Formats: sequence, C-alpha cells, structure tokens
Amino acid sequence: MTDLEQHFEDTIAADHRIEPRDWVPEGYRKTMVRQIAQHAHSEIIGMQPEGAWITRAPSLRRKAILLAKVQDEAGHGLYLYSAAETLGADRGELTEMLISGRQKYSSIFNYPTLTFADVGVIGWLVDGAAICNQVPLCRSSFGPYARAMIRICKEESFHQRQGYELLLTLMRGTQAQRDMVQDAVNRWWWPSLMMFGPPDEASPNTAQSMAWKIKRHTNDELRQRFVDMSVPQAEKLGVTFPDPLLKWNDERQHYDFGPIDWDELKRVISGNGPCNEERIANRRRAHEDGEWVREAAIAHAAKKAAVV
Amino acid sequence: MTDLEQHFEDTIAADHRIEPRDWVPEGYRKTMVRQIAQHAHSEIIGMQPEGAWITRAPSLRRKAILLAKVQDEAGHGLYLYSAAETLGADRGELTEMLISGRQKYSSIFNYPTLTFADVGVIGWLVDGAAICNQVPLCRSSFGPYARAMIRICKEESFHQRQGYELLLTLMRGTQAQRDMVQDAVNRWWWPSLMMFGPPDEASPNTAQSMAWKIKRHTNDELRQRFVDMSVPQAEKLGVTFPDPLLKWNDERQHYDFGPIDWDELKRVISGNGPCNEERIANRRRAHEDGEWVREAAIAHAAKKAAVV
Amino acid sequence: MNEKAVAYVLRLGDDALVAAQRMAALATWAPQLEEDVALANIALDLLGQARALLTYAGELEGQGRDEDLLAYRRDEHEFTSALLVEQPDTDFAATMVKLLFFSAYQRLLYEELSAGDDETLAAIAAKSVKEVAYHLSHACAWTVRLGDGTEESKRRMQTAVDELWPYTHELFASDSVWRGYGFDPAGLRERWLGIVEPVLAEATLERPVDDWAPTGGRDGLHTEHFGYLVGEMQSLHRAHEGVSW
Amino acid sequence: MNEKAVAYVLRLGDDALVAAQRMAALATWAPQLEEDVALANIALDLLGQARALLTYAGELEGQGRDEDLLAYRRDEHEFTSALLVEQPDTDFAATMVKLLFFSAYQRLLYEELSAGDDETLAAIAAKSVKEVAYHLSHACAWTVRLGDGTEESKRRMQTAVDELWPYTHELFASDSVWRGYGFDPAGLRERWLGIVEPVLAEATLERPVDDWAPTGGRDGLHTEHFGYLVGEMQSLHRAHEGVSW
Repeated sequence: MTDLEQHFEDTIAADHRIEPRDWVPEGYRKTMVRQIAQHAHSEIIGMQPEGAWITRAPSLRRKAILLAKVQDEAGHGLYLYSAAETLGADRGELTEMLISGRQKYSSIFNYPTLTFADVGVIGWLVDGAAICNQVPLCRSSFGPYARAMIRICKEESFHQRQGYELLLTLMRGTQAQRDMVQDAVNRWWWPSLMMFGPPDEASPNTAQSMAWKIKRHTNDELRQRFVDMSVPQAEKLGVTFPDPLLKWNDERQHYDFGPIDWDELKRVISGNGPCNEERIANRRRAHEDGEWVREAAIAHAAKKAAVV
Repeated sequence: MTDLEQHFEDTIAADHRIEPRDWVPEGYRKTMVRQIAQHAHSEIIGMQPEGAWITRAPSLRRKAILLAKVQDEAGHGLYLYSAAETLGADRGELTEMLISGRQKYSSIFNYPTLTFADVGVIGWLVDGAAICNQVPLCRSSFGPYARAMIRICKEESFHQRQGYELLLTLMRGTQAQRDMVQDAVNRWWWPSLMMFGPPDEASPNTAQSMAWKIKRHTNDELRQRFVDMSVPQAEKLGVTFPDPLLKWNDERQHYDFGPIDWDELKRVISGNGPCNEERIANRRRAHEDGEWVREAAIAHAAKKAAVV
Repeated sequence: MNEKAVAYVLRLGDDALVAAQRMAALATWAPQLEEDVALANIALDLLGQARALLTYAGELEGQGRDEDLLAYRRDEHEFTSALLVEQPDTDFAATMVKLLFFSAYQRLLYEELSAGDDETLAAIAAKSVKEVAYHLSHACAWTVRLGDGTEESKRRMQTAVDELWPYTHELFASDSVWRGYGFDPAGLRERWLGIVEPVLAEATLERPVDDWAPTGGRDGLHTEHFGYLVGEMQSLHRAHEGVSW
Repeated sequence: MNEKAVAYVLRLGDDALVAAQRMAALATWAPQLEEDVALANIALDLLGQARALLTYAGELEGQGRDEDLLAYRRDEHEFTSALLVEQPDTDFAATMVKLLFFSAYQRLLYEELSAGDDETLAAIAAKSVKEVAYHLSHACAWTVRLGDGTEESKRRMQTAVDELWPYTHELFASDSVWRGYGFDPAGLRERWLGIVEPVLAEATLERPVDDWAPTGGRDGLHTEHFGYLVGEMQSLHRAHEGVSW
C-alpha cells in the first residue's frame, strides 16, 4: 500500500472527510462521481413532474410554494454538479450523459403527476423517501457531497412538510379532493418503496460503498425505516397504502409489507416507464433551445476579455 | 382592335362569361388573378381567428358547427385557388405571395377573436358583409370565379344564419353572455364596414372593374346596403352599434352613419393590425412544417410512376 | 341502470371525443389545403360519433347527463379513453400513424357492434363504420406515401410508429367492462395486425416488437398530456355555470 | 369604496400576476441551471407582488374578494394587465426583452408609489422596488450579452425588441384610472427611455421607431394569447367550486 492509499484508508477509518485535494482510488472517484451525477440528474429531471402544475396551481399560495420548491431543486442540481466537478467531472459532459440516456436518474420521476394531489404526495412520500436515503449521506466520506447533502436535506424536509400540509388540507376538503389524495397515494406508494433500490441480496456494490463510507445503511434497512415512518403518517392523514400485507409485526418491532414488483422497477429503469422518453426529450429540448444563449454568452465574454 | 379584343369586348357587352380558354387583355387577367388570390388568401387566413375557438367551444354542438365552418373555408380557398389557376396562376407561387406578405388578404382577419361571442358576430357581421360583397360576384364576367362564388355564397349564408342563431342564444342567456355579445359587436362593427374598401372617391380602379363586369356595385353602395340590412337585425337581437350618428334618413330611405376611420384601415392593411404578424407567421409555420410531407408525397409519386 | 353498459359505451364515446379534440386542434395546420379539409372531415366524423355515443351513455345511465355534461363536467380521471388517442400530434407523421392504429381498431370494433344485440349501439356503429373505413384508407394512403417517400419522411414515420406502437396494446386489453357488454375487443388484435402489418410493410416501415404495453386509460389513469387537453376543452364551459350556448 | 383606487391597484396586480404566470411557465426550460434559479426567483417576486396587490385591491373593493377570487374567478376581459406582459415567450430573447421593458417600467412606477400617500400601496411598492431593481439588472446584463454576442443572438434580440417595442407605449398611456389615483405612469416614458435606450445601445441593438402602439389591455381587451393563459391558469380552480386548496 502506498502512502497515498494509506492516507485514504486512514481518513476513511477515522471517519474524517475526503476533500477534493486528497488522493482517492479510481474506483472511489468513479463511484462518487456517478452517485453525485445521478443525484444531480434526479433533481433536474425531478423539476418536471411537479413543474407541470405550476401554471395550473389552484391558489396563488400553492403556486408560490410549488415554484419555490422547483427552484430549490434547480439549486440542488447546481450544488451537486459543483460537488461532482471537484472530482474532475465536467458539467457539460454530465449533461450530455443525461440527455443521451447514458446516465440514469431516479426512476421515480418517470411516473406521471396526474392531479394536484400528486404534488402533495410527491412531497410527502417521494421527498420523504429521499430524505431517508439522504440523511445518512450527510455523513458521506466525501466532504463536498456531505456538505451539499446537509443543505439539501434541510430543504427537502421543508418540502416534505409542505406536501403533507397540502394533503391535510385536501383531506379536510370535499370527497372529490379526498379521493384525489387516495388515488395519488395508490399510485405513488410502490414506486416510493422502489426508490431505495434493489433488495440487499441483489445489490452487489453495497458492501464496497459501505466500506468507503459513501453509503451508511443497506437499501432494505432504509426501506424499512421509511415504511415504519410512513404508516402512522398515513393513519393521521386518513389514507391507506395499497398493500394488503402491510401490518405491524410485534416481534420484529417493524411493519411487514408485501413483495415489491422488481420487474416493474427494472422495466422503468431500462426505459419503459410511463414518462421516460418525455422527461429526457424535454430536458434535451431545453438544452438545445438554450444552445444559442450559451454560445452568445461565451462569445460576449471573449469580446470583453479581448478589450481588457 | 384585333379580333380577339373584339370577341372579349363583345362577350363582356353581352353579359356572357369569359372562360379559361378565351383570350383576355393582360390587365383583365392580372386584376382577376389578384382579386381571386386575395379572396382565396382571405378564406385561408380567415380560418385562424375562429379556428382558435374550436378546441374551447363550450358545447359539442357548437364545436361541430365551428369545425364545419372552418372546413368550408378551407374548401372555399381550394375552389378559389383552382379558379386562379385557370388563369395561369400557380398555387405554390400564390402561397408564397401570401406568406411573404406581398399579397394581401381581407384585413378584417387581423382583428382578434377575444370571446366565443366573436364567433357569432363574425358569422353575422363579417360573413354578412362578405355576402353583400360576393352576391354580385356570382355574376362576375369571369366564369370560374362566378361559379365558385355561387357555391361560396350559399355556404356563407348558412354560416351567417348560424352565427346569428348563436347570438340569439347568447342574448337569451345570462347578463355575462349578453355583455359578451355587445362587446363583440362593439369591436367588430367598424372593421366590418371597412370590409367594403375605401370610399368611392378614393377607389380609382372601380371604374375599370365595373366596365369589365368583375365588379357590379361601388364600395359605398355595398356598404350602405350592408348597414341597411344590419340595423334591423341588431334591433331584433337587442344590441346596438357603436355609432351615435347611426339613424334612419327618411329622405334617402337609407340609414346614415358616422365617418369611418380610414387611417385605421390603412394602418391595418399596411401591417399594423392587432394580429397581422401572427396570422402570417402561423400560415408560414404551417406551410414550412408541411414541407417534408409535400416533398415526400412527390417523391413517392415519382417512385410509383417509375415502376409503371 | 346497466352499469356495465354505461361504462362500455362511455369508453367508445371517450375514445371518439378525445380523438376528435386532438384532430380538431390541427385545423389550419395541415401540410396542404386538401388535407385541412380531410382532417376537419375526420374530426367531424369522430365528433359526431362522440356525441351519439355520449348521449346514449347518458340515457343508459339515466341520471340526466347529456353529451355536454359528460364532455365538460367530468374530471380527467373520469374519462376512460385509451391512452393512444390522447398522444400529442408532434408532427404529421404522428397524426397519421395514430389515425392508422386507431381507425383500424374502430373499424373492427364498430363492425362487430353493428351486428350486436343493442340496437341503438348497433345503429351508431353501423353509421360510424363507414366513416372510419374512410379514415383508415386515408391513413393507409399517407402511411405508404410517407413511409416510402423521402429519407426524412421515412425517419419521421418510423419514429411515430415506434413511439405509438406500445399504446396499441391497451386497445385489446380485456377486463370486466369489455367482457360485460357488447363485444370484447380483446379478440380483435390478430385481425388488427392483419390490417396494420401489411400497410407498414408496404410503407417499408418496421413493425416494432411487442414489448412495453402501458395501460391505465380505461381506468381513468391518463398520461400527463391529458390534463392540458381536458383543461383547454372545458375552460370556457366551466367558466360559466349552467348556461346555454 | 374608492372605485378608482380599486381599478388602479388591480392594474398593478394584474401586471405582476400575468408576468409571473408567464415567467413561471418557463421553469425547467432555461438555457442553463443558474438561469432556471434566476427566472424562478423573478417569477416568485412577481407572484408575491401580485398577491399583495390583489389582496389590497380586494380590501379596497370591500366585496370580500381575496387574491384567489380575483385571480381565478374573473373572466379574461376583467383583467387589466398591459398587453406587454401577456406576450408569449417565443424564445429566451423575448423573455429577456420583455423583462427589460417591464422591469424598467415597474422600477420607476414603484419608486414613485413608494413615496405616495397610500401607505399600504407605498409599503408594497417599497418592498417591490428592490426586487424589480434586481430583475432590471438581470435583464440588462442579458440584453447586452446577447445583443453583443453572436450573430444569431443579435438577430434574435433585435427581433424581440422590434416585436415587443410597440407594446411599451401602452404602459405610458394615460387615462382616467391612472389620473384618478396614485401616480400616473404617463409621465415616466422619458425616464423609461433614459434607462432602456442606453442598454439597447450598449447591446448594439437598434432602438425601433415609435409607430404602431396597440392598446386595450387596461380596458380588458387583450390579445388572442391571453385566453389560453387565463384558461390554463384557472382550469383546475374552476373545476372545483368553492373548495380550499
């Protein structure tokens, strides 16, 4: 083991943070870049499903909340791309990877937002699941990512509370509004559980990631935590989850839940979700529509530099 | 005078029709082509202001009526371009003249349709004015145009009745609906009067057109006829025209009406109407979007011809 | 009230309504004037079918809902049209491929229904089957022309075929509503392929493999496009409560 | 009720609301991520202004209409926003030129109102003037960058300037409402030119001649774009009568 390797291992072992100036093994760098980029892509693509409701939000207050949330997501994307850049990644290349479909984003965003209740349920369940995943990442061994996650988690919690508050309002409303919420919960529950990734036995990289301390808990541990957290919230709200096998297990001191349709997850990840093509096509179109603007900005900066 | 010229003059004098095979003076040909082309362009551009309400028509019956009307206008455009082609004009070139702004269309279509009542008022007043203009054209000396006008006038009368019927329904409805009608009448009345063109003293081509029997009445005669016809219809409907000087003149046995803002007509004709750019831009876009289709149709036909 | 009959007829009516709304939106945008006339004609036929079917569904339901209450006062999730017909008209290729797939389906289904026990439905279907036969032949002609036209037209057509093919499976997905009344379109897939495949072949287009098969429309779960379509369609009607137009 | 005050404040509120609605629709469509954040920020500011102004207009009116009743339950012809703000965002150039013209106007008008007699309006204006100063500087920076960028960006910017310039006249067209309350923006045109002309000059863009000057927005007569904007904005709200969200 070289000195550099030793220093890396020691830093990890001591639970200290790796910083951009530190030497890291190529595998660590690659894994980290991929993880951060996918997270950044997810924030960017994640703007779309909710963003579609901004123009139609049913009150000005909800419009402002939703717009602020979508803005936060753009901000998250920005921090995260910056964190990836500290590892030598290039933002333009990462964008290219996204719009060409070579790099993935969270497949939850390939599901459609069909009603305004979806906005609330995304806040509650999808952001809730994201927080479960992300809170441990605030202790990621890679410093810039860990710091980005602290800020992001704070904002995500805020979004989650707002989503839940919207749902509480709707559940106090008309039958049509309550139906809208239950329908949205029915559609988002299983995809939310899939957000934690494949079951542990089918997740071969988990061990290395945990050794590197860029992952702190297994997929199944986090998924269980999310279920345990969500069930009482659903009860308080007055909705049910579409899972007849969901029930408290006194022995395990956890909720049991039914089997997840992993084929669906595979299908959606591999491109055949309800909205995959649209999400990527929209992103690609926005990128292409903006090309002349980015080129002009560069040309203008060059002119100014030449004058000086 | 040559034999050909003599034959032309005799045909006109005898009130017979000029047919495509007949020799005509270049001035007659040019005037006729321009008149027919502008009329065709007006039908095509005229599809837009009403067409915009098809997707939002407030009942399925009104949607069907409106769609059928817009379809008729496309049909009118077709006959008219065909009539122009019998004089050696090329439809592609005429389209080019339209979308490049070198040939005009009726400037009435540069006004916006702001509410669904506009659909009714366009039927009543705009189609009504068009009919006043066009009924005499059924006796145009140019046969193909005269025959096209017979069919078109029949359909226009139908549209006018439908428009008036819509307005009667709205006037029997709520105050909001009645206000909508009065507002639409206020906006369309003066532009409708302008549809008959400049006053006779400022219309130098009228004499030649009347001599050639491609025009049968002067602009002012037709305008007066339209006003006389419309006032009782407005009374029956329960709306007023926005003209304090409008009143019956017992001596003339016609309605007097206030002065027309000819500057506005000039402004709109010369490109500064509320919707000029949009109308042309939409037409151009439709034409350009369709280019690959037209090219493919030609390519396919060529392949088939080659095989045979 | 025969709930299954209502649900069955509503599906047919919603299919026609949504297809008509999409097609009608193209008025003034066709690649040539003749096609403006043709598309408006097709949209009018579909709209006429929708009106007859929705009126009949309202009668079967017996709750006093007429064609307009059904078209303008239902929320998105209450429409049970197939996902295929709500897909956007991204270009003329998409329009024609959608029409090919949909009119072939309608033709087969209306043909069966025109011989069915429900006399009202049979009468509507008998009238409509002639209309959709024309739509189908129009779509076939364009598919061949554009598939076997230029390189660009072929590329556009193949893209449209690939993108829309997955949505055709839903047309033939059986369930209790389809099985509960009229004729179950599940059995029509083979005959539908018998119409569509030769057209694609003549058009030198590839018939996609059967893979992804999104569903949901029949249960009121639509794609994100649908909300905009319904919102626009209903906007004026909803802005004025209980008035006549 | 002071009708002129209501009408005056409504104009300000409607301007901000329509501008916010247009800008908010661009979320996820900006040419770069930083700009997504910036545009959302601007839209949020404008929306905040709209909410404060509409709420105040409702209070002045005293008929129990709050911001949502004013935003979601008026028909198109009841909105008195300027035609400028409803113009479509055909490209990023149009968005920035519109923002330049509008934020320069808002900055001058809010500045005057912040020193006015109506304390509530003065407070809203004082808060808003800081926000729009940022919008203006953002728009100025982009105008210069794109006007003096590439050939294409210059062409697009000049097109946007030429197309939007006519709509700026209406901002300064006096009438009884403007004269009847607050500050009449008619007097601001020269100062507005004093802001805008140097920016266009620095951006190497031509300042169009003053010619066509469409009006109508202040009296509720909008362009054809407006119906779609309002229809989309109100669609969900109108689909559910009298509920809370």
